[in-house]
Amino acid sequence: MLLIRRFEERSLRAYQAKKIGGFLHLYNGQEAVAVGCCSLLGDNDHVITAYRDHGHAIAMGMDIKALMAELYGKATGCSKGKGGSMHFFDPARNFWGGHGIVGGQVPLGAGIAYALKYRGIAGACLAFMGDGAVNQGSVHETYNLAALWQLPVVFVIENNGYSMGTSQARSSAGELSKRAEGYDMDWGICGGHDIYEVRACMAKFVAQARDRSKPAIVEIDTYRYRGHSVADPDNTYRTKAEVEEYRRSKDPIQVFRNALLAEGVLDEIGATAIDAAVRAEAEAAAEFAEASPFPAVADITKDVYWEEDNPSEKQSRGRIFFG
Amino acid sequence: MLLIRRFEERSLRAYQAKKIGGFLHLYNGQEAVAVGCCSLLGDNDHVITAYRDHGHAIAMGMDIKALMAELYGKATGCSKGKGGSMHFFDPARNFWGGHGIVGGQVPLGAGIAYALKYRGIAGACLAFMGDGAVNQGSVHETYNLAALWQLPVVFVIENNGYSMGTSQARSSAGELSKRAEGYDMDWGICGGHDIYEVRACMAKFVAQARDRSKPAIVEIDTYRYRGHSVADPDNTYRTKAEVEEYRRSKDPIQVFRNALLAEGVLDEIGATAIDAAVRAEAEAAAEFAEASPFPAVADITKDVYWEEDNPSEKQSRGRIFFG
Amino acid sequence: MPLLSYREAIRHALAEELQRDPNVVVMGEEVGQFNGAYKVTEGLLEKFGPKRIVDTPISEAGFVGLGIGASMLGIRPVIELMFWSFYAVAFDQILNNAANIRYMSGGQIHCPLVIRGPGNGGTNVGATHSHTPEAICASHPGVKVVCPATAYDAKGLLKSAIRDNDPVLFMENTLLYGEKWEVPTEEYLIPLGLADVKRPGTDLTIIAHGRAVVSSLAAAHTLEQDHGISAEVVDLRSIRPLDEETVLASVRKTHRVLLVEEGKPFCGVGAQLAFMIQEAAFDDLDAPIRRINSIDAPAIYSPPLEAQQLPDAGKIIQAAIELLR
Amino acid sequence: MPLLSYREAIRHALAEELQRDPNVVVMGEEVGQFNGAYKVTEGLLEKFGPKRIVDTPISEAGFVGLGIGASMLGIRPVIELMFWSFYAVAFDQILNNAANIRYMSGGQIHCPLVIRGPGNGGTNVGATHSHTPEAICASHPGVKVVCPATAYDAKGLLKSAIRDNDPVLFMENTLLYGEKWEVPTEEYLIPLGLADVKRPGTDLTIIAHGRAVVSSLAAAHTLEQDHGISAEVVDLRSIRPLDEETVLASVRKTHRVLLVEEGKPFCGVGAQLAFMIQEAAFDDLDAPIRRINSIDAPAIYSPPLEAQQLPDAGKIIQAAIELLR
Ligand SMILES: Cc1ncc(C[n+]2csc(CCOP(=O)(O)OP(=O)(O)O)c2C)c(N)n1
Ligand SMILES: Cc1ncc(C[n+]2csc(CCOP(=O)(O)OP(=O)(O)O)c2C)c(N)n1
Ligand SMILES: [Mg+2]
Ligand SMILES: [Mg+2]
Repeated sequence: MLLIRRFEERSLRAYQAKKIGGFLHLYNGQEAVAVGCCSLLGDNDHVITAYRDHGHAIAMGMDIKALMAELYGKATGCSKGKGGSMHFFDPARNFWGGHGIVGGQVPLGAGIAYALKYRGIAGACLAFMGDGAVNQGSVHETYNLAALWQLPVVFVIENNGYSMGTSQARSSAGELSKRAEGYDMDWGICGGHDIYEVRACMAKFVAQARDRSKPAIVEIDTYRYRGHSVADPDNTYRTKAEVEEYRRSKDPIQVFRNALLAEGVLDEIGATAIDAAVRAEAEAAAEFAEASPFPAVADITKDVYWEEDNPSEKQSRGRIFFG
Repeated sequence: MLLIRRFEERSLRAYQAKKIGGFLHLYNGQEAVAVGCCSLLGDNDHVITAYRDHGHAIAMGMDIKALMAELYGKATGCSKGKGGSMHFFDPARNFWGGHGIVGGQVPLGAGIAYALKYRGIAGACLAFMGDGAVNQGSVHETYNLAALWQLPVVFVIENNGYSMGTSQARSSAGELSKRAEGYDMDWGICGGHDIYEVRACMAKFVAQARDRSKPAIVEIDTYRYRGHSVADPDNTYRTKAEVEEYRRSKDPIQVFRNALLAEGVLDEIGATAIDAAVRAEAEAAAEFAEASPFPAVADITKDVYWEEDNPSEKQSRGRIFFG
Repeated sequence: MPLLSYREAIRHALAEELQRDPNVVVMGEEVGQFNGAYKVTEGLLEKFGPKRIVDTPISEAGFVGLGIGASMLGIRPVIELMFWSFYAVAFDQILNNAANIRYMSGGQIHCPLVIRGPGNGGTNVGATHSHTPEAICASHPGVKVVCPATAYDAKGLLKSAIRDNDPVLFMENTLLYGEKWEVPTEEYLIPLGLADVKRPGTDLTIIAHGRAVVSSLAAAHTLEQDHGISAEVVDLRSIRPLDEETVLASVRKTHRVLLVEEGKPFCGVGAQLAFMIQEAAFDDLDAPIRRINSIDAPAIYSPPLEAQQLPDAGKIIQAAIELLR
Repeated sequence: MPLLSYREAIRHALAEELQRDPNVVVMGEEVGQFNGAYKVTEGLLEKFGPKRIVDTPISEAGFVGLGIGASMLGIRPVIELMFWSFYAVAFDQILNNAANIRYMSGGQIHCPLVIRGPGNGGTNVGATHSHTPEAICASHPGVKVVCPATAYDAKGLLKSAIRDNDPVLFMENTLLYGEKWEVPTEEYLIPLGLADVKRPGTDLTIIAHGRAVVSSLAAAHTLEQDHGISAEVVDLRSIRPLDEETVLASVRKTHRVLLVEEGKPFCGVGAQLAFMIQEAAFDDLDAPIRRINSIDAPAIYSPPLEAQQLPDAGKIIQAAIELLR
């Protein structure tokens, strides 16, 4: 969680210094959701999420050097500078992105689960989405498919209360996770600021998916500290006091830190040392990104077609890029 | 109901005689649904439906001459031969089609309701769809919009048990109308073979929509006698016995006829006379269609743009059709 | 060689690839128990069982997206759209996800996926069911687009498409399903992106794809017989990749070009070809390039009128004669 | 004349039409309380209230379809897509329903609807967010497609679009929102389908739309200053209807054509123009028509690379010089 936080703080500075283009959607405040969920996963479990993907990528073990370089648009980035903040990918670590179209990743998550079931692999796929995404048609079509075919997928709604500037009440009728009942699916709901609570709630659904190929919808209540993206001035739809109150009483990192201190697993000195190490790691990532080269113009037309990237196995003929 | 039945029987013969092209989706067996629902509507109420639209069109008072001519692809057809069986329209009678893309008409239905509410008109819109349509994303998006904005729309699911060759159990998880709960919407369910039952069930929801702008989902169980379309050999997904059993015990026209006879409102002689009149009307429609001219080639590019059809009010310049 | 219908040829391609590779899965609306809306998949459920032949609900965005996700893990879905027109509700999944994921992931992912079904007008089913989306789809880098005109081509191209590691959009034609052509019994593949000179000629080049090839061949025959005009008919077979070489070789031979296409004219395949030809062979052209498309309006229902809305041999003959004037 | 940004010009057009016609409703994601993702609609909620300025859930197919339905009853929705790229999830509603209902109903219905928002690349938001759908949309008869290049044009064209009784797809550009142009305070309308010669010239014709006009004008300036080349810049402004007359008049004057377009090349607007020009003005062309498009790959994220993926003044200058060789 701390690594996510520090990574993002560093990336924010880079954005402000105009080292990063496009959008930067920070995950600040939501860290316990990704870390809690992903900490439950084994080698055969998979994750897919939306554009607010830094937390999930790091929780799945991606190297923050490659992530920072991606933000900088460098050739050393995890997506070779082609994806940017919204499109982190690391299939080798079972992390399938990072998707920009709201709801668009959800059918893909069911497809990953479909592949696992087809292959007879005891694994599950977590398909994350925001509270605003639940009103996309593709999400509902996927709910039905997952329930009908009993796919090993857990739909995780990270309910941070807002889709951009729209509160849940202004975008959605009814309760989000309860929509599961319309498809005869299991559902759950829990707080997202306490990683223990996230793990306790999710463990059952992940196990059900993995072991009995039972899909579910889980809503995890959370909060983001920053605006929708760094470009959002965040002054039209919620009060500063609301943000401060969450940060004060429910910050997932503070809550976890305090728990570990109380448990005696961690002491102040240890905590400070971890923080320093993590900050240094984030700084090193920025240095790595800074020092890395941009892609070449010729790279623009690479990674489009598998076949063009594997010329020795190319079967097709004719012209595939046009001018 | 009888007019619908005889109209369709006549159109089937015309189809078999190759007078009609494309698809012909018959409504045989479902007549009490359209007639029951539409009989509740007043001047400010509106209807939109899918491609199985003959019943709704006739229930809304459309002239079957224009309908038959439409099937024949004649210029005198209700859509000037441009729409065909799936695309009957008569906005003057508050009938907004006749739509071929499964689920595609449902947002339009909410839009009609939106317009009524915007204008302060005390009316409702009935948006009909099949049991297979409920799994289209657009339908769910519309459920949420209708509930969120409390639009005066009643979504009517005509559940005839099958979407083409797929039984409800093979296409949908959960109960269809109960999905309303996920959006905090009212819902109802009733049998569709008895027009009294349809009216009794729908009356409340139509009134709620019209008077209090409250949306609802109503599932009406019904059955179609013919294959999905006339082209469907209907031999893979249900038994002949199943069809015959419905026809024998639940035929909506027989049920209504028997009720009227029992009530003494109708006697055998009257019933026979009505049937003869209706058959003659269907036959006259076919003759009208037969005698009508086809559109001209020049008509192909008419009715595309309002502006091209109203040259005296044309504001734009340049070329709008290409070759 | 035995005669096989276009429908059977596609079915054989599916069956052979299902047999060859356990990762191949056929899915779509009514492909299994119902035997396919156009009976292309008839008998496959019986032969391969419900794990390999999967009936879906009416949720094109959902099951296309699901197929994309599964393909990322090595499943090779062959998804039937009952009509290509229904791509409209799955547009985002096809042209954002399938087309872009390889790119956005920096080449880490690929989607070995085929989406197939009929993509044509001419069957009197109205505007919403008669789209011809090859130009639109092919305008997106990341996908391949194939439009076979014969049973022979359909089989060989579909087998290549299924073995291809990129998303291939395979557009068939309901009006051809029942037509028969010679198809060898031995296995064969046709590479994507290889055009086929279906009839050699010297006076003009007719370029077409899909059913327009059939009309063009009929026209070429009459042109020869009745007018002494020798038309070369080039069948593109694949829109992306596009065999520009074969096209240009023909243009350099005949110096006159007629483009025939059942799709709408604005920004159609013919527009792209016209740009390419005039750019690459400006001095070889003895006359402006002409083209025939579907008349530029939504597809009309009325059967005799829809026949007139589409290109046919008569229009092609007339245009060819004018072009040679 | 006062200077107004492209964003403000659009906002003024919306405000004036909201004021003029009580049936005009602005709807879309974040258009109200949030003041618009790109602040185009800033202040409109405060001024016109929530009945006229409507925030929607993230359900593009749903609210576009709803807008179409409402338009059939005379409401005049002006729907914002936060990005035109999101048309992909509403494709069926826009290009099947809005485009076809008039036709399928035999002219009984019309849809006085505007869908607007930014439809451009160049902002480093990746492949899924950088679509330029003008060619694709304009290939569908039944809709009109407009792409303004300046604040002046944006205002005049949007007002016409809102008063138009056909569905108008209005494509703006985020990179222009902050740019300023002279805009009169008095009301004015610009008819759809009227191209604008933004700079007269004699040596070649550059045809462009949207932001490519701005790059073309910059290039034309340098061409004149540094190379003594006089380039005429024709701004199409509207893709459908298309002002072929103005284009052809320019071609007949200069005899050389360079097409510049930020969209992808395959079946792009330039392809259509090339076909049309060679057909109508074959003998007027002294050289092949050339074009510059975005490099044919999904939009890359990396900021310096995306800048190179798109056409810019440098590429235009180079192509113009080559064209005159
Ligand atoms: C189909 C589509 N519509 C709109 C957008 C623009 N958009 C990006 S994020 C967002 C809000 C999503 O909110 P939510 O799902 O709650 O996720 P959060 O940002 O809170 O993590 C919107 C409207 C988009 N990317 N895709
Ligand atoms: C988006 C879309 N997908 C598929 C089809 C093909 N199709 C037409 S009707 C139909 C079955 C619909 O079943 P249901 O909604 O139950 O209506 P019913 O035919 O029973 O009246 C299908 C699959 C279509 N028209 N549109
Ligand atoms: Mg949210
Ligand atoms: Mg049904």
